[in-house]
Amino acid sequence: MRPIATTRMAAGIPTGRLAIWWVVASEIVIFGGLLVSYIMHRLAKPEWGDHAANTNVWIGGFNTFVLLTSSLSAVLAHKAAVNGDGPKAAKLLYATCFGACTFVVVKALEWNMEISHGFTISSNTFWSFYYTAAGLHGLHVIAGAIIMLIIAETAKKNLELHRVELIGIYWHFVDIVWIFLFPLLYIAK
Amino acid sequence: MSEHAEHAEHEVNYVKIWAILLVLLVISILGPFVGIKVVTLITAFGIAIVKAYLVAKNFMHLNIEPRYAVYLLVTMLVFMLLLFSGSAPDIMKQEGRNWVKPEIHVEAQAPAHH
Amino acid sequence: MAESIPADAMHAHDDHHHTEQSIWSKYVFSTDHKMIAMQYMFTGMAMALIGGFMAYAFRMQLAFPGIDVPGYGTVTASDYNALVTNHGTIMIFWVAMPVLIAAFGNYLIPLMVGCDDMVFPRLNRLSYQIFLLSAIVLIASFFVPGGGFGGAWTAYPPLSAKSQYSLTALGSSFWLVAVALEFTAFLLGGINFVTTAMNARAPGMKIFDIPIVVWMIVVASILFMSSVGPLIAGAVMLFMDQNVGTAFFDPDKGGDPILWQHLFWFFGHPEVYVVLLPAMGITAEIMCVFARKKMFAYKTFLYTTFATGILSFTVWAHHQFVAGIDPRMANIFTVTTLLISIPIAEMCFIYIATLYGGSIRLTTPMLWALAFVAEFLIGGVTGIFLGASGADIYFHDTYFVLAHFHYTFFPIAIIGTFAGFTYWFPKMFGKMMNDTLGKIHFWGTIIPFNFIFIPLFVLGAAGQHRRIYNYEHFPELAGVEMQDMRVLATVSMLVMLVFQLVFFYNCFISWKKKQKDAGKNPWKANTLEWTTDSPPPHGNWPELPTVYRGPYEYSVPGREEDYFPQNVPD
Amino acid sequence: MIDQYVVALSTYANDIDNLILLIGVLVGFWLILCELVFFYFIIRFRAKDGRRAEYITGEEKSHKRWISYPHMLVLVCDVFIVFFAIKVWYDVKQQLPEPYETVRIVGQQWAWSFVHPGADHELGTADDIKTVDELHIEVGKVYHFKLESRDVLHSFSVPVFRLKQDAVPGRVITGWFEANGTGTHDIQCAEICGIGHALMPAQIFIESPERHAAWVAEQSPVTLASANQP
Repeated sequence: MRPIATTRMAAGIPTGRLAIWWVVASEIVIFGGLLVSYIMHRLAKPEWGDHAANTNVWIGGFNTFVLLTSSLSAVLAHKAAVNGDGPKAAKLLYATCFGACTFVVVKALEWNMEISHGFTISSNTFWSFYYTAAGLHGLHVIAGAIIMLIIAETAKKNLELHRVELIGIYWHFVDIVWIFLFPLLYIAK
Repeated sequence: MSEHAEHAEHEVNYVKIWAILLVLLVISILGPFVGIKVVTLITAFGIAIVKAYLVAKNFMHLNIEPRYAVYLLVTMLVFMLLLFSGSAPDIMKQEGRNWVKPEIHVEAQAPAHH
Repeated sequence: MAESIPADAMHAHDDHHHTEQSIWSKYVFSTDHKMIAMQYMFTGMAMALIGGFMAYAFRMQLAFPGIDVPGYGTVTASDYNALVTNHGTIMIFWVAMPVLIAAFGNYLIPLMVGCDDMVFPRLNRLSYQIFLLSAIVLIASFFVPGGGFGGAWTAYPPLSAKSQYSLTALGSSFWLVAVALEFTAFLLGGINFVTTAMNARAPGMKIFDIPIVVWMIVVASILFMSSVGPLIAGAVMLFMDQNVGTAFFDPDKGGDPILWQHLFWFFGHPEVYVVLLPAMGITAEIMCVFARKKMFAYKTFLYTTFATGILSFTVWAHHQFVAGIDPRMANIFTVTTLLISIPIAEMCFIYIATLYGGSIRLTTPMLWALAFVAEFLIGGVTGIFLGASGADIYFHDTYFVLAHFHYTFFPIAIIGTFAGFTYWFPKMFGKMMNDTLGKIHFWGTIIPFNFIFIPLFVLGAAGQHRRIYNYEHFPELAGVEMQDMRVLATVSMLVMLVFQLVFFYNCFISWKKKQKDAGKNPWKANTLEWTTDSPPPHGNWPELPTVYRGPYEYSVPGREEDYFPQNVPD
Repeated sequence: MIDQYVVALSTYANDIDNLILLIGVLVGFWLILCELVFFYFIIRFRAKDGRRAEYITGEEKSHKRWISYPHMLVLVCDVFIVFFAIKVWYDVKQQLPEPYETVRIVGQQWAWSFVHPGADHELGTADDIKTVDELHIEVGKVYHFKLESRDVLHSFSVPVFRLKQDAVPGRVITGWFEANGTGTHDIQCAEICGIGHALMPAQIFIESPERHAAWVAEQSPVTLASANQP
């Protein structure tokens, strides 16, 4: 039995979505703290541009493309869910998960390449930030993909369709974080 | 449900937004090839902000959410700006009033080649 | 087949069919907000006993250097550092936060806004389980090779980052992981509190009909969620520094130790208000009930709360005046710090104004609430010395700081908790507490409390620094009259600890039916939690209430009774 | 107020003491006023049979005055405190008077080492005098110090000077002091720095010009000391 509390909507936003906004808000400050630390170091140290030159823009760009596309499938899944088409929403969520997996695999290959070139997490503070920020973001990608699979399972049966939108909002947030990580880590040289 | 009706009214063409995002992505990758620093900064960060705005507005549907959701997220960004402006005078500078960070020579482990 | 189903699955099963609950699903894996509140409450109290025991051990060492402390043994220098570090960490993160925010928040928010549970019951249970895990990790940190972390609760690197400096390689990491887990638990809890209070209010409960304590817990949760991020990021960075070989805070390799201080105090200062606000809410609630008064200027009180919350994000570097930050920044932070005294002063004025014209009954909860105001005032005004940059040069890291924040945190975490606990005890357990024993416990706590910390103000003014386990090496501090002060503080603390036994005895006998049944509304209060049975059943009300007015309509003219419950139609 | 416990031996010690006294008077006034009114209300408005509490919302302007005027007064007090706090802070931490000599102070686990400039008043020359846990200075002269740390955070605290400054690894922080009385006093570490934090005492020897010159001569390497003789 679901508590009556969950059905109320005094603030004008359904409870699940309201909570997701708070999740996003607290995630903003987590990534914010890390990125503010990075930006302060980056602005102080022009030589980090040379370190950043060793990152591969094309791989980063490809990953941005993957995430943007998976965002599109997430929002299309939401649209399908709004129209009450659970199986279609589930299929689009699987597509989003596929995007997440591609992202992670490409990331792993990229790191593997960089580490084999001698750029490890303890090389210097730029690389520390590089691996920490991308790693923290990568954990969010993996967590989002797992939750998405669970939601897709229920959505397939046309149950709990509102959750499709919730994971979508979270996913778009992860996307936005990457949109900023990409220029910060790859382009600014 | 009224919520669904609302979405229908604000129906946006998601594929079109996605296409715009991809064009912006290409511009931000190509920006550094111009070789001018200002252009790079604009194509990198200006476009990142535009992209984030497009995603937040159209994919996260912040445009049809009650205003306070936007205010909430913007407040968090303002707090981060506060954190930056409060700590930048210490972290970002090599010297300040009555203190200095002596030069430290940190070498990256020499990369083999690239 | 049935016996192989884990307790968790059983519980989900029970939820659907309302069958008799097993002891596991009722007490351990419950999703009922009241049970989770009790779990937080008793875990917090257990941690308070551990934290109190630590205080006992290191205060004995300070008063009688080198003795064999009964029940502990000799306190070595590394023991001493680990004890003060973990005393601070436990009392803030594992006592004040779980009890004031999580326990009272979980218990009161659904009852006070008139709904049957939190909006995310299973998230709530997960939050407690992570919290419990964090407590276990913290306690485990004492038993790993090298012993507990001893770098102060602020964990400034490089001491906390490098094991060759701290000599507690595992202890530091365990401590950090415990703190990070605790933050995760409270992020989950905070989302739940805020969402519940925003969305699940009873029909008719408008935004200014919400009881102050609910407002305060919500604002505190919001402050927590919006300030803790940088510290979580910092904790990740520090953990990598400890274990992976990065150098975020290591100046030898291009990092900066001051960065951690900024990340820490950007959270650390709002954290003070995170625990202060719920205690202020509890106090306001109790004072209105026992003065039979409407809250003076309810809206102004709320606006000052918001002002405090926002200002609290602009003051953090006053903890770092002499820590090597740029001296020009100190001027800005002095101004913002002193500005924050204005909303806090206004809140205290509102408390005092609320008493005016009242009909005050000095029951045990009311005594605690009044003591909160009286003692917190002292803690508040002594903060001005430390916020004024010029004076802080001398007072920084002395016992004056320590006495100052104990005069704020003790009223918050101990007095506020006892006030809330004694006030809502009839609701939680359905029995009245013994008032005489309650008053003995009250005076036995308050009087020694002042005798612990007033001597420490004097020691601080005399320049005694914190976290030094033995003063014999500092001739100017090892004088006889200084030592007398330390002995006085220690003896007072022993007296206070002994009087806590009265409290546990009182709880025990009151709970064991020796006291009379409380009934639904023993204090004749207005708020919604008093309109249901004591203790409230699962689901809180047979039929959820509707709200018609604000929470503090006491002594309304032209009404026979002097209270006017929120759910009674006009 | 403070010099009752710790003597004031630097030129700015009295400024800091006076600032503390000023704050003490202002906040003491508010504390006592609030507590008096508070306890008066508790006694005056105790519950009595037949008397009902008044119904005051506090929302009318005439009522709100009772809290808004006091908080304006608090603001005025704050302005005073801010003004004098920043003034003292500026003198002690922000501006640096011309130095007579500069000393180097290095904190490490768990000792302070001091580098005195020696007879030529210049740091970094061959006649520098290095000491551990002993700082020798001359009374009535402006000293700069360059504060460093080798490992973790330390804090250079001289209670008789009312001076405190953290030593941060990776930074050199400059400060100043000028003693105005002789004596031997404690230097403490005020920032937790590991197991030996309590075992990090040093002493400051504030000496008259003659004694200080004698100390410098005694400590200086023999050749240099004789070279400096006219």
